[in-house]
Amino acid sequence: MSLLVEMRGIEKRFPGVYALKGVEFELRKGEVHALMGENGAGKSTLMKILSGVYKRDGGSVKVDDKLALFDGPKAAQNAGIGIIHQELSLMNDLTVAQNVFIGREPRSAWGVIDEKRLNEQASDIFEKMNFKVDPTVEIGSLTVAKQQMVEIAKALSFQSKVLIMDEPTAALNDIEIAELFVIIRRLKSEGVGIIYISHKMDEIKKIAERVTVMRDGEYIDTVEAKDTPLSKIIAMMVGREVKDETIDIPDLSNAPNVLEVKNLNRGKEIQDVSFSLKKGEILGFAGLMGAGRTEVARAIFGADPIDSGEIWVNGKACRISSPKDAVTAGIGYLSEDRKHFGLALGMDVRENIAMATLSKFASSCGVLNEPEMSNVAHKYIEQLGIKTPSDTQEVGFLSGGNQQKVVIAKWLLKDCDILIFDEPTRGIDVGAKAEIYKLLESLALQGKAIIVISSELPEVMRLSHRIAIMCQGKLTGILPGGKATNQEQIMAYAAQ
Amino acid sequence: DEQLYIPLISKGFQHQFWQAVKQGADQAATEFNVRVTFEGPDTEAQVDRQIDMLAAALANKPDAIGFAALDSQAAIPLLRKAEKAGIPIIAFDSGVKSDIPVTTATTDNLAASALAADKMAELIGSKGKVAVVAHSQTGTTGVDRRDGFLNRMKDTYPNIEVVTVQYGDGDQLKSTEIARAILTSYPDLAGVFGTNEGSAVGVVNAVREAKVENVVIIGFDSGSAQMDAIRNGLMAGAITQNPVGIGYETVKAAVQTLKGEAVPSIIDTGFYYYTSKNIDDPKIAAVLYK
Amino acid sequence: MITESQTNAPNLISKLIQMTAHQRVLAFASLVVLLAVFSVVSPNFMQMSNMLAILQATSVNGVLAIAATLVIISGGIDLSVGTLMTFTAVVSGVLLTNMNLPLPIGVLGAILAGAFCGFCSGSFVAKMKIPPFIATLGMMLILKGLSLVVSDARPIYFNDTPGYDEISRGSLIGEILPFLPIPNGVLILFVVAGVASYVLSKTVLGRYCFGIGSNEEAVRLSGVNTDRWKIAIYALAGGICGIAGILISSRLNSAQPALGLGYELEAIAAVVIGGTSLAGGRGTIIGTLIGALIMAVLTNGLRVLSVAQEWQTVITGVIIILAVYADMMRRQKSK
Amino acid sequence: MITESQTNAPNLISKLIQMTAHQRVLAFASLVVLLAVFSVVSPNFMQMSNMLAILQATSVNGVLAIAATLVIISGGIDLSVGTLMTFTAVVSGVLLTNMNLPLPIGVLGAILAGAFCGFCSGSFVAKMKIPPFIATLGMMLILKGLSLVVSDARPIYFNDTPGYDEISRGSLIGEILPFLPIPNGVLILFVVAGVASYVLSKTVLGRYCFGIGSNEEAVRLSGVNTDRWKIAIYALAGGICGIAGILISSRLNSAQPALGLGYELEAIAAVVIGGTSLAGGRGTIIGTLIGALIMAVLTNGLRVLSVAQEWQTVITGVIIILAVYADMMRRQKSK
Ligand SMILES: Nc1ncnc2c1ncn2[C@@H]1O[C@H](COP(=O)(O)OP(=O)(O)OP(=O)(O)O)[C@@H](O)[C@H]1O
Ligand SMILES: Nc1ncnc2c1ncn2[C@@H]1O[C@H](COP(=O)(O)OP(=O)(O)OP(=O)(O)O)[C@@H](O)[C@H]1O
Ligand SMILES: [Mg+2]
Ligand SMILES: [Mg+2]
Repeated sequence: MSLLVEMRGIEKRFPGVYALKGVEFELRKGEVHALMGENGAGKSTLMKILSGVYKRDGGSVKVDDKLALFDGPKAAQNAGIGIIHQELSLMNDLTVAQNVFIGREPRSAWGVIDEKRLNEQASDIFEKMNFKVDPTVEIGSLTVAKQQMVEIAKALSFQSKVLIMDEPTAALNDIEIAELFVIIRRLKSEGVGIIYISHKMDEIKKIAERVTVMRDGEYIDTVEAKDTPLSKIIAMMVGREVKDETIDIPDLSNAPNVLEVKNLNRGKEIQDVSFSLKKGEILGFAGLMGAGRTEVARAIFGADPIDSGEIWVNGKACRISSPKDAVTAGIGYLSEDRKHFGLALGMDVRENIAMATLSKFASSCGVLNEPEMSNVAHKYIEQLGIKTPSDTQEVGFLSGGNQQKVVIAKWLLKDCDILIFDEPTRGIDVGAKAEIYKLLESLALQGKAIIVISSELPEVMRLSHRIAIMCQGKLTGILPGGKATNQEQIMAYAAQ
Repeated sequence: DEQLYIPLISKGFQHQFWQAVKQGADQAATEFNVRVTFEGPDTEAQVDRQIDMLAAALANKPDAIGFAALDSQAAIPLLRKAEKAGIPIIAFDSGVKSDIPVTTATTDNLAASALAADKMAELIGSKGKVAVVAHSQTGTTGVDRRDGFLNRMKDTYPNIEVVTVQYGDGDQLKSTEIARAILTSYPDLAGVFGTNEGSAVGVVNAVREAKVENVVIIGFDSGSAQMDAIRNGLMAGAITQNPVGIGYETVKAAVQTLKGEAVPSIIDTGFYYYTSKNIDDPKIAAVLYK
Repeated sequence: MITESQTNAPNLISKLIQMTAHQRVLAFASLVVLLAVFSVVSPNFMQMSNMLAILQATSVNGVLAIAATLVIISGGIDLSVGTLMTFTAVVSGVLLTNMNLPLPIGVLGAILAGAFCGFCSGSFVAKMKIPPFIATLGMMLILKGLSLVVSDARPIYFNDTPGYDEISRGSLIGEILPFLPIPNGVLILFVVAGVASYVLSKTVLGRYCFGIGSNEEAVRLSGVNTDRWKIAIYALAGGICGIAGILISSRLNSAQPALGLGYELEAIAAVVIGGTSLAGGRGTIIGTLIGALIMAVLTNGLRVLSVAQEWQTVITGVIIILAVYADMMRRQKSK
Repeated sequence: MITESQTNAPNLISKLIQMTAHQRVLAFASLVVLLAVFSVVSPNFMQMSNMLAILQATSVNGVLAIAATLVIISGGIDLSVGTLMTFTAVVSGVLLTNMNLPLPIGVLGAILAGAFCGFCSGSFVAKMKIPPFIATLGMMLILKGLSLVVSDARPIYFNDTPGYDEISRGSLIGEILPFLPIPNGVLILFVVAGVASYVLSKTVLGRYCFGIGSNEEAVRLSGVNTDRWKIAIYALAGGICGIAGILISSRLNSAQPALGLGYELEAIAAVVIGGTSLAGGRGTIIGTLIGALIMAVLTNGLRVLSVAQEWQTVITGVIIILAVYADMMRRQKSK
């Protein structure tokens, strides 16, 4: 059986980081090969080397048994390697279709672009994926989820024989994931080799033939997916057993309401949403993409202006017209889009963790106590297992999951009474997920009130004391959490 | 060879007037076999840049310095320093409020533009509206030429109204636009005075573009565009100083001072009014630059 | 003005106007307001001759601004437009007057010289990875000096090149429609604008210009040789500056080696007033055109009112801020 | 120069130097090279008196560049630094000469005036959401005009304010160490630099400055009132321009109302040469200081070599590009 890709003894160093230590990887024709590992294990780096983004420091790459020395993305493309990068890389000012075909526009001799054909070709691809989006809208105006789907469409349009998918489903929910798997299976049948990276363990069993596991930049092993239990794969990733035991829901019947949202309205995206949140409660928000959960969160947090509605905190109505007001009222919001709304990528880990609490570290005349900042930063680097050479490493150089952990640290440090987490575990590995679940639960026990927005139903059900479901901007129902509710019931409300 | 080194710090560099001064200085340099350098800031506003130039010049331990002060006081500390070091200063174009300069090679801008006013009055029959396109609102030459003209009009020609003074930085294009705007707002304008080459040529361009007749234009300085305009009658006439002479006299005075010869405390290089009639007189032609 | 020029290039202008609407370049409104106010305040303002004066005043800065727009949309900045214009003017002077070559060669030479200098700036930026600000600042100084060197610090006159001044002063339209003596300089401005906005909106170059300005890395990762395209953009801009060089030298019937400093700011101002973002990725030529017109109308209007010059500057500053503010407000609303 | 000033503020400078190393502002190397070359080529270059002249020449542009650095790091740009300097100079002239108030009031007045203008620009940017380029361009024009209005377009002399010129020309250090007559202007430059880099690296304001420049929305969503901080940054920068105004007017012993146009470009150039990114989010004061010194050394050196002025400009352009290129190369390597 011929190998599409063969990577041997791959080495990669970054300043202060030994990212890849002799990694092995191979890919067969028509196979889906999962690449697993904790945050910072080196998965994306390995794939960036295969796709010509990074130059390797050592080792060999063969494509179709031919030695491949890619001097850039173009070379890799020509060799038939396509990639969906973990971080969205889109031109926000261009339209969807223009993004998909950048560099490959249908054009006349004089370089004049045939915009009509461009849009048609884009529509065709979206049809095939049965993903509904207008190819002529600016991509910047779409949600993360939709943007991710466009990235996938773009990668498909190359019709490459090797397709790398670096956490394609991190921003997607079950329905879109199902669509994606249909596509993947079709590609398989066409003989395309697919490298699949994800932290959603259940997906592995669904589509992967083989699994290669990395840890701390080292190659651990490659195993057959069907006859290896998940627990074993996880153990290989993390190096220890991860057990995630749930605690039973506390009785909050006579706990006070800390947050009451009354008849919130904002355009089509939020329509007459009302709910309340109790002290010590974890309220899950479920819904399909575009349901408007993020909008509700942003509205409560004062990030977007609202048309009408009231927000009561601790029984008092309060005017929240800016995030500053919200934070003063004790509300914190972790955005679903860390790159744009969560992090100052150019600044270091310490500064990002302290961003919401700087004044706490400052003397009366505004001078910062940096040692103190470092101590605190280290506390969270320990607690969340953030993989970084130091607390003064630029956040931009961290792996995706570790960046997400930094944002979480920021809000944990802020210590608000009401925390809104929008897709908190997006791109975070199993081990860390379990840690974060425990954290949220302990926070709730300490009497904090928490809202968790997640597109992963299991996560919502795992965490929530109550589950609010949204559909097209309306709050369609609130169900009890834990064992009391099953997926079908939720979906019934989500897709009304 | 111990060639004498005499740097000239001027008020400007790119403008034709200063290039003509440079030309004169270079003539003298070859004639007296001395080394001359010529520097000036981009605009007549950059007083501090001129000071830096003076400082750099002093660092080279020159034998004498020619200096056209942008500000009559700002440079005095450095000039004192030069005096202490026994470096004679020759002021040119406009003076310094101090007795340090051995002499000043200059022309009286006030008197020169007063003459322009007289000629203007003569040509428009001592009545009507006139405008001024000046090249600097703050630079000494600009201010003197403007005020010389305005004062003479005020004092001697009550029936002439100077309707507006606008400043084009001696930039031909800008001056053109300004002049066109002025022509628009004063359809009955009798004459325009341009206070340096750029301003004057700008006025000429504007009149040509707007195709207006019988507006009397009086210019300042020379340069072939202006001289053509005078020859073909678009411009009635212009005042010319003797920039080449200024440059020449400055260097000459420096050399004489270094030789220990006496020099007059003021070297007036004079100014002339020229028209299509006398433009080719040797006396005039000698002081005009192309 | 738009209405006037409609007569000569109706479809072009109507296209431009559509684009305006499309791109919400609402600076347009401010322009109309300005025109209205001035015509009320001064009877002399709203005359054909003065409108033509304004258009002509726009022509040079407008063309420069168009060049700057291309570079700015691609996420860069070009400080050398002013001195590059001067340099190309000097080049054509040398070719035509000093070397007595035929007129077309002078024009071509100027444009090529401009394109070459743009090519250099582009290479500094793309290949040597020098920030555009520095690369073009350096180029600005180099060209400022070279103009003086090449011209021997003297203006070069085009007296022995009959018809050179016609390039900008003459009026082809005027010959056809005597009642509408729009100077060729203005005509050229609109043609350049038309071509530029066509290139931007319809060609690969334009597409990559927006793409690179929006997210260069993403474009590169899509396998586009961004360096080459960046160089192309700067070269194109340089060529356009060459055209500006022809315009100004033909209007002054001479190449003025000292001219051009400070023109870059005016050009960039026109671009930004026209709604193009200095961050790159968004912008329109029509917007720039309007920006340039706003500035020209403003300066001309205040001069026609013969406001004291120091106050002219103050008012200009205030109005530029207000114009852009109005624009911002409308964008907010329309969001 | 660094070594000279070590004598007066050793720990400050050593801190600055650490930061240099830390921030890899390798323009420093280019500076050293320049100094070396010039001293070899011209015997007159490396004299104490000339070094002092260079420092003196740096002082004003250096202080302006520091102001610009703050704004640029926060992701903005300030074109008004030059005319703001002039305006503050005029203000102190009016207070001291026209109103005969005591010297401290003049100094304070200038700085406050500067801070106020900065506050306005900041409000335009933060509250009215006007692009910094336009807001400060408008401010630049407004102040250019106002300086002429307030001063009646005449220089204001400080002859009746004894000691005013000492502010920049005198030398406190010289009185203590006669062999080292560093002018106070230079002293002030280094003090301002020290304070500014302390503020940037150690205070909340500095942190938000970088944060806003790096990702304003993320900072806002962290519950920070970014608008207020932005205004504060512009106001601080304005105040620093006020100091520059004092420096230049005391050096010229007069407030020159027409001065200052084009100085903004030089200031920004110094900032960028010093390795600060116009995109915002990264930069150092020490880098800016070095950038300003490079420019001053270059200009002075070429003059001391008495290179023809037109060639001075050309060479300056070339060397600026090369200096930044060298810097880039080293960064690449160190990556
Ligand atoms: N450009 C860079 N500069 C410095 N360090 C880097 C860079 N890119 C990655 N790293 C480091 O290399 C290691 C591997 O990063 P990588 O992104 O490959 O991890 P990953 O397996 O993709 O993690 P995740 O699951 O969170 O995406 C991490 O420690 C990261 O901090
Ligand atoms: N940045 C944006 N610009 C314009 N429209 C947006 C933006 N973000 C979201 N929307 C729109 O708001 C609606 C809800 O957004 P969003 O999809 O984030 O809700 P959600 O329930 O949080 O879904 P998810 O978080 O799973 O993506 C959708 O119609 C989406 O298109
Ligand atoms: Mg990754
Ligand atoms: Mg969401």
